[in-house]
Amino acid sequence: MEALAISLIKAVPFLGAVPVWAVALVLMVAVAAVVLAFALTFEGVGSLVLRKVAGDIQVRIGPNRVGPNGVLQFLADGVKLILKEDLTPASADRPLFKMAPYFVFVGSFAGFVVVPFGVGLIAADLNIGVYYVMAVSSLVVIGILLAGWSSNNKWALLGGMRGAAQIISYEIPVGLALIPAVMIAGSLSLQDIVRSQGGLWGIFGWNLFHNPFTFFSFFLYFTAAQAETNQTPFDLPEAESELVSGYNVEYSGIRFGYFFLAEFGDMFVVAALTTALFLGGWNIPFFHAETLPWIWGNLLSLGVFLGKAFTIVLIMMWVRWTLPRIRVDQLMRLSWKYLIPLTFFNLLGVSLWLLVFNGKGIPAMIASLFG
Amino acid sequence: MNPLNAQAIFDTLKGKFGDSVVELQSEGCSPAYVVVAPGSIKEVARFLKDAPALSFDSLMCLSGVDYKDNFAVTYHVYSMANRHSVGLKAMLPRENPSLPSVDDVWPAANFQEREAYDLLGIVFEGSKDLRRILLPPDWEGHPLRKDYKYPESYHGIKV
Amino acid sequence: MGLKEYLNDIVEAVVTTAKGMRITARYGLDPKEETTLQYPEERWELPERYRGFLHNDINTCISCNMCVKTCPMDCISLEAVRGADKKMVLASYDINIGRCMYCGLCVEVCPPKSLKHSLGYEMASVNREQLILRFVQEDASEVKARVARQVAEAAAKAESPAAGKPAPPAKGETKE
Amino acid sequence: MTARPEALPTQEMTINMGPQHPSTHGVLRVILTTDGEVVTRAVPDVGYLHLGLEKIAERLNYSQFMPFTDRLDYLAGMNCNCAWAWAVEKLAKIEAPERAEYLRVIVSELNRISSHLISFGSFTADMGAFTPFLYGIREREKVNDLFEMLCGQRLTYNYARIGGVSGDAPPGFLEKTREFLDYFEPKIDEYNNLISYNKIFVQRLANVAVISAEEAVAYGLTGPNLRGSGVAFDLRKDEPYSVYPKFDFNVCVGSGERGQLGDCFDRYMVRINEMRESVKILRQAVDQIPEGPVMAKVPRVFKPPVGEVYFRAENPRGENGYYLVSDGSANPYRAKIRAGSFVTMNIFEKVTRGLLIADIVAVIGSFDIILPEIDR
Repeated sequence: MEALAISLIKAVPFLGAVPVWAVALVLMVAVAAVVLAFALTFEGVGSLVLRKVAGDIQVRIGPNRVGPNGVLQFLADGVKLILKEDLTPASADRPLFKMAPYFVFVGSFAGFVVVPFGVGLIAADLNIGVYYVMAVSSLVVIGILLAGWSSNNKWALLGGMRGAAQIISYEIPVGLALIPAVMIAGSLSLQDIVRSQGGLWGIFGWNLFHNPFTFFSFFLYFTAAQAETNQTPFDLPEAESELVSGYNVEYSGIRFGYFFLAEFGDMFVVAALTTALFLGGWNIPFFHAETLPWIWGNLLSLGVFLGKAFTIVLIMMWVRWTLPRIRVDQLMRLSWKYLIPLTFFNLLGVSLWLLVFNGKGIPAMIASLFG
Repeated sequence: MNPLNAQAIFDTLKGKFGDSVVELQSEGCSPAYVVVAPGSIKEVARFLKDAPALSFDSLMCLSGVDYKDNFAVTYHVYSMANRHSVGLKAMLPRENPSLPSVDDVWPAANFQEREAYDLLGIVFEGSKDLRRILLPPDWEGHPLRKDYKYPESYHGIKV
Repeated sequence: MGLKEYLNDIVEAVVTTAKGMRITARYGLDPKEETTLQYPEERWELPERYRGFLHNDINTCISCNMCVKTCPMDCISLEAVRGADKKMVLASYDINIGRCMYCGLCVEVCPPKSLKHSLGYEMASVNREQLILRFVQEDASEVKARVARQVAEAAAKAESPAAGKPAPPAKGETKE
Repeated sequence: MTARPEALPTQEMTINMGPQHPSTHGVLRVILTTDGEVVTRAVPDVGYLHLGLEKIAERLNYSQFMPFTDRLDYLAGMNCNCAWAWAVEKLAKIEAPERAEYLRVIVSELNRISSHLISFGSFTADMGAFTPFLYGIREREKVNDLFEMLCGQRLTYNYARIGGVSGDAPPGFLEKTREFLDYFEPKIDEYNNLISYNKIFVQRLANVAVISAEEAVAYGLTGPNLRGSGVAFDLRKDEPYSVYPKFDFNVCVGSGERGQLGDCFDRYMVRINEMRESVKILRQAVDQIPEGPVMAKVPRVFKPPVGEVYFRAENPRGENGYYLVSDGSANPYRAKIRAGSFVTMNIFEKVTRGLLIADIVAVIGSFDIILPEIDR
């Protein structure tokens, strides 16, 4: 950001007197605003799409009354959430109760910062990008736990406890399933990881096809990430048919809205990470996005990235409307007995592969066979 | 599988329990029922369940009836093994109707006994858990009695 | 748990999930499978026997009280007075459709088949008064007074030797 | 399921599940005592929907009570209607014409299908998969359309009459029934593929709340819940009434295919398989139905002789018995209703000990209880 600020000061003459940090700060706020706008839009549209997908799958229509074909439904929902009374239960722990939704929302939103939307479209290309995402998404645990505890409601408490146990358990397989991509790229920066998948017409360079182990890694990550973000087969903290609504049962109005937005935010972050780490990120097939003019390169790569990410989101919705919910002991078993051993096995496999074949993937080997 | 008719069941019971088994009523009744002295209902029930020729292992229905002069508890029992059924009836006095509970013979009796207690005020002695079941615990009276007076209000709410 | 079982579990989970997802995808992608009826715009066709609101044709009603007696919910109230020609004249015929459970027993027992289920089913209202269907438009006391007058007139006529034949039958008070 | 070290003393927690809870199928209240998520005691508290039907029956005559039987089990109103009619006919020794009996069997079996569909749907919804619920509802709507055609209502049918049924099948009804059967039969396989054998679903249900055959009989379980424990007892076969002996069908019993015999999965599968058997019965009934009247001669003021009768019919939720005491007047002197769900709740406390909260939901769903039948 500092570098950008300096170049901006150099390019625009009348900024000469302004200190660098001020320009950088303004830029940061601007970028954050853009990302927030994107996140909120996605969360709104996502909720609409979710309901439409649900309608299609469940042989009904879905929302279709607000605006043409129901496309403005999310605005109506948003307005409703904002206008509704924000209740606090009399016996709740008020400060914690009020604070909890922000933790959840911030935890989900902060993940957007390192999402590589395009060649140059990234709010902050951190050199520890992958671990940054994992770290901030853990903030959600605190929010869920606080919400469950402070509501002073037994269902909420159970939901909060389930949420904490679940998210902490699934951090491990999520982290381990991500490492293969990091190892192949040799970097934790998401931009580097995406760039490393650029070769071979932009499709076969994907980590997904790099070797059999990364292929499985993709599915393991997808499953574990579903669980980490409380999506349906693993939505135990909410579990509306068991815990009524789980940790957010006492929330209403905009505070409930934060939980709601965070859920969709998490969904996108997971989809974006999947795309960036396994599906080639913003790499345009048959082109090198970096060689195109700045504006075209960015637009095209943004389109490609969003297309892939939204496909993943759709698949998540599809899974959500198909599968029943897993039980709490089975959830733990799935994590500790299935996902963690399998991700370790995969990690071992990928490391050996990289060692033995000198970092080359199968497509690259085939390509080198044909010259 | 060896189904017995009501007369045979009555004869068996009469032979075993003598005067405790009063009579067999089959006129207009289906299934025919055996009138049993209320005090010995539990022994009769135990015998009905355990005797291999009878083996009435399933209690279909337990109902209390208010016959104006007295109460009755009717047990309709069925044998899954022998595929025969019979009714048992214990006539109780109108004042303080009570008889032994059969819920350790047929666990199925528990809820139905509670229901009879709740709606008719018949006390089942030795029941595992005799509480009101359908009505609130503080409800007054037993609505299925023929002389039941409908209350005006319940906790200040007009009924 | 053996390794075979372990792997079997994983395979089974994946296969059954895929099977289920294929079915949901088919329904999701096939627009013909939608079954929702957009209610106020679209309605389903009601069968002939549909039991909607009750309607009494008071021109043919003979005030026999059968419907009142047979109604398990006591939702019909009927008031009738004997007219000048010895026939019953309806003074009021009200059906409280807030209590009615549309069982159709009253329709079955109606001797002249004047009471029928209509096809109507939409009558949301904000107070319970509006849920009482009144079939005799006149006020009950007015009807009674009028019938009493007619009866008195007929009696007067019958007494006077000039009038040899009975009074014309009192017309049903009908303006449905 | 959970071994807890005794060295860690923890406080038990009392949770009120219901009367407003999404998965208690109405207003059932279960007072849970839990140790974390493990239920140490679950006491059902019923009666929130007490209708006083038995008291109502005493002040109405036999035919007036017919519409109230719809409310007894609102998902299987036809079955309750017919059972009441059969019970009163047994008391008064009336025989309904054969065509009426066939129609009663047809509507009973159709209603059994639609009731099992709701059971299937709400059960899967309780397990967290909402989609199958709507598929079930979709098929149920088609059954409701048939009923609407036949008797004019979609939920509270009031179709059976003492001595027959209220109306003959309208033209096209039998054809539409056949069409529905052709449409519906493949759907059962679809349900199985979609959810029944789904790994997660099976895992949720297998070995949960196992009821042995002896326990099931002793606790008076009936219907699919009894058969789920492996007891092949079906009133339609073992105490045949109406024209059921003329039809060829199997009694579905649990097989313990995914766990112990008598677990939630067995009870669920019995219902799924029973829909197939109902289709089988329906096909035969629709083909064999004779011509003729649909009402026997019953005097308008109907007074059965003095007597006492216990009649039970196989309803979707188990045995629906009516114990009728007649004193010769037009009103029943006493009408005791024995409902499957009510007796089933008796075993609830016993089987739920040591389960997880999520399993409580599964048990309630697998018992397929309905509250007006419990509370009456």
